[in-house]
Amino acid sequence: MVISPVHYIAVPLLAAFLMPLLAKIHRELTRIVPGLVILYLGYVSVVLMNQVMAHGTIVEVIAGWNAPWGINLVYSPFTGFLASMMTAMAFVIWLYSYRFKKVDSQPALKYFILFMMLVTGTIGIVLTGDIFNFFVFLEITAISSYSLTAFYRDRDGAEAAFKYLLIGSFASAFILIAILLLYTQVGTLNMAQIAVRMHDVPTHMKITILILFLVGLGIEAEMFPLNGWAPDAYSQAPSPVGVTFAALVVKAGVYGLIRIIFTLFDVHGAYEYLIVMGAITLVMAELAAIRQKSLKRMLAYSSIGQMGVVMIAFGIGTNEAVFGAIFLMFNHAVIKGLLFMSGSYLVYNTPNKEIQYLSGYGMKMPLISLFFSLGALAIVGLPPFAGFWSKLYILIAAADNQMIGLIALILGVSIVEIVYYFRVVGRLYFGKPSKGSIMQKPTYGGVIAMSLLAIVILVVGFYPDVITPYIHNAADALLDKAQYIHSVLPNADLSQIQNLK
Amino acid sequence: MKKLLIILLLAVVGYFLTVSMSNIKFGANRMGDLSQPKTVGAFYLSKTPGELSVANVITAIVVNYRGFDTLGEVSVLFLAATGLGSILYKKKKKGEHIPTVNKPSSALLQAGSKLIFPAILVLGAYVFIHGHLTPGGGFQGGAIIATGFLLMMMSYKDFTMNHSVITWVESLAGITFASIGLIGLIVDHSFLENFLPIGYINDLISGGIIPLIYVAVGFKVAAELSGVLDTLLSIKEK
Amino acid sequence: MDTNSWISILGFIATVVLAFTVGVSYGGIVRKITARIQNRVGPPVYQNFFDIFKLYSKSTAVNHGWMQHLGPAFAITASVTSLMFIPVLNGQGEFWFANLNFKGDLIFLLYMMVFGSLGMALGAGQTGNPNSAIGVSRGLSQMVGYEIPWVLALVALMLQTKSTSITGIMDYQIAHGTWMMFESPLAFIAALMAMLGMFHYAPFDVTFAPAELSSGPASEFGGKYLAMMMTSGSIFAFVKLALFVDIFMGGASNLIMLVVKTFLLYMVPVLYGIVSPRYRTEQSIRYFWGWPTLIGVLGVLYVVFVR
Amino acid sequence: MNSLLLIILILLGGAILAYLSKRISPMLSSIVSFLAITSAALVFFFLANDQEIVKISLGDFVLEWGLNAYSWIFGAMVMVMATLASLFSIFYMKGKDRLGYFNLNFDLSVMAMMGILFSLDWVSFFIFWEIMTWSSFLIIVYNGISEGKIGIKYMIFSAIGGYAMLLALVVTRSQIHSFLITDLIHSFAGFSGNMQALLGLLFLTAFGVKSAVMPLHVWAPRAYADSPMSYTAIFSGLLSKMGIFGFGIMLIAVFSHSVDGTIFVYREVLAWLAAITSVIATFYAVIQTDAKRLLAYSSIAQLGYIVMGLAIGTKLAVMAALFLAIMHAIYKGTLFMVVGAVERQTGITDMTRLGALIRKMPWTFFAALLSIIALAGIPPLGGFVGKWMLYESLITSDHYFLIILAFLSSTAAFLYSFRFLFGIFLGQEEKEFENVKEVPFTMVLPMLIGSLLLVVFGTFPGLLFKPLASAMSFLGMGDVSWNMSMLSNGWGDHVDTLDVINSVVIIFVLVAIFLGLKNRKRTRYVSTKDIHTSGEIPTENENLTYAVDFYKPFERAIAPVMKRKMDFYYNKFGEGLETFFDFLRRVYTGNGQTYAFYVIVFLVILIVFSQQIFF
Amino acid sequence: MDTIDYYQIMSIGVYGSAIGLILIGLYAVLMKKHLTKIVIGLSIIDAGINLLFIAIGYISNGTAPIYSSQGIDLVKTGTPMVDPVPQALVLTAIVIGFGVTAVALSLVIRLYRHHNTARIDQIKSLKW
Repeated sequence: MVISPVHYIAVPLLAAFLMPLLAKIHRELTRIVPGLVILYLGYVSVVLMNQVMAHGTIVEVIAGWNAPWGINLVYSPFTGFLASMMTAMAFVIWLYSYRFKKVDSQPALKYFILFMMLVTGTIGIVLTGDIFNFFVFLEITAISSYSLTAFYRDRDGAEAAFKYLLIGSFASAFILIAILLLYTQVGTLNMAQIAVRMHDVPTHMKITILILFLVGLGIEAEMFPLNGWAPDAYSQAPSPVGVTFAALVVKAGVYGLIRIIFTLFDVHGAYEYLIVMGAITLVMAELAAIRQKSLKRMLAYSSIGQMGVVMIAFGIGTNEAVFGAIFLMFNHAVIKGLLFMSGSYLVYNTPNKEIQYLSGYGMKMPLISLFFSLGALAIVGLPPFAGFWSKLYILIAAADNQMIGLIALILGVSIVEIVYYFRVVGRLYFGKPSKGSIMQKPTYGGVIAMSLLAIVILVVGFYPDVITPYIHNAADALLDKAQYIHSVLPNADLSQIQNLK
Repeated sequence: MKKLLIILLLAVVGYFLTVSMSNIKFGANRMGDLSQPKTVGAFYLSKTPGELSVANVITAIVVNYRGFDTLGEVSVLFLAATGLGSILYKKKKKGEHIPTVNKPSSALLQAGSKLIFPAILVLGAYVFIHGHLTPGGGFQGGAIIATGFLLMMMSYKDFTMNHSVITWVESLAGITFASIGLIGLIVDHSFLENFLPIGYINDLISGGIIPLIYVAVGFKVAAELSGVLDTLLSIKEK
Repeated sequence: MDTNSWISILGFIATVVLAFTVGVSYGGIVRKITARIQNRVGPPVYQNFFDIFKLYSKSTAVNHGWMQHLGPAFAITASVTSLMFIPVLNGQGEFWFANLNFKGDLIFLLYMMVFGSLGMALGAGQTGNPNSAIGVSRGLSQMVGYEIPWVLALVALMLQTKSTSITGIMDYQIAHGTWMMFESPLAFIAALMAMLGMFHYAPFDVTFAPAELSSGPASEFGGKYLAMMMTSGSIFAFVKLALFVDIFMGGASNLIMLVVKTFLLYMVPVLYGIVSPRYRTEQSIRYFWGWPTLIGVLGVLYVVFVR
Repeated sequence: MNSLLLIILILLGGAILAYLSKRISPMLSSIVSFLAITSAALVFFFLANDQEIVKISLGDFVLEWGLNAYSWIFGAMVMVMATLASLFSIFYMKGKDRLGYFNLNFDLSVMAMMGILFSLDWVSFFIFWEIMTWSSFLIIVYNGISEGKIGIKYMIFSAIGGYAMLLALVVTRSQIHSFLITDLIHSFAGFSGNMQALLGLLFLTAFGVKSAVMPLHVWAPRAYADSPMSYTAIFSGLLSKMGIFGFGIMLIAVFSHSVDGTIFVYREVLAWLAAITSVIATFYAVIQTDAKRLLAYSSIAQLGYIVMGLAIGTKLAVMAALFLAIMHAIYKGTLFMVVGAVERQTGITDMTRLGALIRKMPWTFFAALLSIIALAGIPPLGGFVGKWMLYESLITSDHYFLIILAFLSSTAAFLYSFRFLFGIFLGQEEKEFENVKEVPFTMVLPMLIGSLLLVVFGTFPGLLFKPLASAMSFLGMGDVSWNMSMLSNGWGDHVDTLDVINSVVIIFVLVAIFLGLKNRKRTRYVSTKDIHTSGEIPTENENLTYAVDFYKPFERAIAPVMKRKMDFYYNKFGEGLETFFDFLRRVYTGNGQTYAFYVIVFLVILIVFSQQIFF
Repeated sequence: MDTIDYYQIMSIGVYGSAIGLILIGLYAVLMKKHLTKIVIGLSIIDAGINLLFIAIGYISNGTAPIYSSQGIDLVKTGTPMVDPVPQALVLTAIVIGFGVTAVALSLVIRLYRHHNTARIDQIKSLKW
């Protein structure tokens, strides 16, 4: 069988349908099979990334109907990079969630099905080249996220899930209306075709559709003020799911947002809109984070804030900025993953997951604390860890565009970030743990997962060149609209395509 | 006050939607010329009879042109069922049965249900088997079958769905769908691509893999909807 | 060693003897004058010499450790070293009292003088006598007070003469045929007011305050240690006076002039002290940071903008 | 192999090895750390030369490292003092928890400092700068004093500084498309006035934080005081010098190419800020009762002089500043080691409780005495040379009021200098310290070496003038004349340190001989209770210690200046901000419906303003 | 010209009711406090959107896009077929709406179990 991008979707789906039957053979299979599937996807990623780096974008046609008639998957350096990153993170999260908490086999089965589908959904969002298919994958992601958020069946989990569902439904409604209007205007659902025909759409319709997309996808990308659900969902979902949200789901949302703005539409002001909303998101999230008592909630706000930076960087829109933004997406996935993973173990047994009970955990849980500290150092962008490089690239790009005020804003907010992260780190390393605090021994899978992430942080920090070529290609691929359209529709007329940046 | 504000906001939204829709003439033909299709709609209408031999264009779209969507759609259902199960999961004691309805329904209803149940099942099966020929299809058929089960659940206090059977059905149906897609990938290098002879239009056996997939979808939808209903109905009131 | 070296060493010894003699005599004169004003007979003028020689001849029975020995030694070292760097008489030809004076730099001298106080303070500290500690605390605090107008005055001089060395300032006065106390009178007044503090006479005598602190830092010293402290005190007094004369009053061309000028100058704090009560430490600090500092600042501004 | 790379790798490897070897034995960890720093020092002194260039290509950046006359002098300082401090650390840290953690960060700090000095481009400069920041943060929280607040404060201010630098360097890059420091130096004069003003302000802020200049100093006292003393020896002595190093580059090399008005104003303002810093910090040092805090404030004050010198920027001033910087590293390092030794032996550093340790720890006292003499700037030790040059440079460059502030601060410095020696080593014996002993040899040795260096450099300042002069000409100050033991200012005035030391030593020896001759008879060595008390015999329990409120009168005199600490305003500001943040985050009401409401409101806003936003 | 008026009226009717449904749904979500009502509101929004979808695919005098006999020639018959794509999309949208509603209802049940109330303004233990 030829390795092709459709494996990302088909194989996990097949496995998901199979798993209820496998569970009847042996209970452990429900835990192992997703790992194997994701491992296989990792293999697919390696093969495909090599192909893409060598020969350029792969367009996978579904059901034999060439674009624009059928659905296609576009595996460009950009989408491929994101998909590979998500696969890798999914594997790490699988390792981490393997026997994370002792649950019955039946919920475990459901957990792993939902988790695998969540991964599939996010990868599908990234890979698909069809706007309605995009919506379908968004819903797959959304429904599995809702279910996973409430997975512990506790009070707050259900509340968080309901909020998520409420706002998420708004998002799908808006996106659906947008797709509807778009279809009436261009008569197609293929993104490349839409991009080609966008020129002929009257401006006011363009703006109307864009607004609906921006609101809908803004919800998924956790843009302020549409992100009320996010901190709740992050903090109440089971820890591995929280990691998944930070590492995969929100990335998919941001991907959607920038795909719409960069490729589909040629409306002026969208980039500036991204910058402004990114800045507002950043500020609001970080300011909310500094006063949090609960560690996971703090991490959630921090995650939102980082997405704000990503949006700003995409909004700047130059090659360096986009490079920095993609780099930051990668770093954020890895680092926030590590932070959520280690943080969850730190607050495993503390009341309300509050930070104030963490005094002295550095001695009792040295490894986990080390991981958390490493993550904290990296996420605030301190060298020589991974986060530093992306920050540097973004700032350089902003400076090249004379956006000094913006840089000052990002850095000023970074100080806030430093405050609340180092509060925790400082607390970990002094004092004595209060009596009766029970340390949770991490699972082997968890330790391996965190070690992997820590190694990535260090390696990328010390030698960013392991990852930068891929990101460079990704940035080029994202910015080159004509190339995208050409690879999907080789015969398309590219003369009317406007590249705003 | 808040009410007024919200009504005002909604008025703006409504105005916005109305203005947008006013640009889209109702009943206008936006598909263009069918012989040289520029839009997907025109393309599907013009190509379906010849290339797929499927009478129902919508079925052709749902199962073949945009079969990938449908696969996702099936997954959504599957996920909803799974998610529902995980959210409402309760460890059952062995042999415990939670009755769907507290009071037994009347004899008339019970008898009527029993009488009509097979007919509903047959109708459902008909709808999804003929999905490529007539209006309807896997989803509709599956939904019809699920209503049959709903009827039975409401009529009989101790009517139980066999969870094992549901699991098997939905899994096998899902696997069938995905496998057919993968076979297409292997045989014709394209996921979900038709690899069977397409036959003649309006024959029962025509359209290649389309009927097969729709049957699988039908089973799957039926099983999942029934499963969902069963889960929702078997919640014990506090 | 050639002849010149021997002469320098002789000159050096002569300077020390001169400074010692003048310093101690002034001490005696002050005691006499004080007594007269207070309507007492008072000790003879040479009483202080007797005291010092007597003390030198005494032996010590107890000690509190080596810092106590080093303290007075530091003090004497500092005072004699400072003396080395002061031009006692102006004009380079007078090799008897020339020593190292052409290298005498004002800032260096300021620090060298502190060295003595610090040594004494450390010596006093080791004895563990609380009175000594209190005295040192007061003395150092007060020093912070009077250094400010004093340095302001010096800065004014330095700016005017474009030199930081004493010889430089003296040369300026000789070249212009004037005294600095007339050239920049404000600086002179500030320096004079600061000098009141430097001599630790009333009203700025909280450091030693015999009735209160059993003479403060010196309370645990006896015998030769006390003698050494007195010696160094006397030499320091001479050093301060000579310095003052050098930079403000055109120096002295011969010993007589030197004695006259220094004596007149010395009378200022003495007479002021005799009629004054004692200030508390913070009062004296505030005093020095008040008018004297203001005058000093004006003096500097005068030099910068008027001259 | 390239020796610069080797030094960094040795230190990095040492850090990791020290962390790992803790599992075998905590002592071994410290020894590994010491050996790593020592071997790095050996490599530095015997292999490193300014011909070597390291180029590392990372991402799209090329990191360039090299050594020059200016960085060599700082590097030598870092290596020597770090070696001494790590030697001291072996026994000082013996028996403490988490030595691996401590030594890891210790070595990382040293590595970061060397990295900063080697950096030829701003990216590596910034990388090492931040490594230095967080490794020192991790050590500040190591002792766990005061609930981490001080760590946070340190981190906030470091972040302000670090990010100011980051902002400055990306702006620089956008102007000249290069990260090389030399490129900035050459093109700075060509920038527009606003750009010069912006960059100048940012860079000065960045370095001002580390060198604790006035409004940015509040982190320093507690951070210095709360770290383990063996680390504070390099924290206060060396880490702060990295700020000075940066100031040197900025004020001397970069700004000298610009004669713009703003830059001149910056220089003057900085000089004044530094002067005020040194005065206020000295006052605070005077009223401290804890020896560590006293030294911490004193460090801030001393850094004030150094920054002042650099800001004045004449040849003499720069020479003075750099000389003082080196001296400060040595004597403050030694003094912190002294406090560490005292802390290790007695467990406390409170000067109101300690006393008379001269009787138990004479060598420590000796080191402390020499360092204090140098600190106070009293001739003939090294501190005097620096101070003299500083004052001369101030007066010859017409900064006549700055000199007053400098004098005030250095006169007041005598107060705390005495207090330090008196409070710990002199005064009344305390019962609880009866059994205190001198520290082990490996702790005495570094302190003695430090004090020895002070004597040497006080006598032959030319030993330092030579490399300093070449460093200054490297920075573009042209030829700087120097003499082995002759200090001179622009007006032609001299001080011959050799003369000074000769006369002091000769006179001192004469006096000592006289004392010895006079003192042939053995005197009785008595306790500190055996004193003159006007005839009354003090009982065992009678308190003869004068230690509490030692400088109360002085405190009363300076009370108006000390009314509010800078801290107070920062805390108020911080509280205000947090309240504001608290208010802001109430938009997250917790009600799902409200969130839905926000979505609709946002949609409506976009609709209403759609024509303005998009086109 | 009669036909045109007919379609205009139809357009007002169909579009208007679809938009009306969306607005009613939004109103329910924003104003109603009961969780179930909010879920119903979401369903109504979905219904409105689905209706809108069907409406845009309609072509005047169009028939269902199902070929009744073999080999039909589209051009010859003259009766256009309506656009099949929106109908296919609606099918998907309905199913997705069903899935969301099912999960939402299960969450409502959970919330009611835990909080003993189904009023949304009383369920806010997670905030700020």
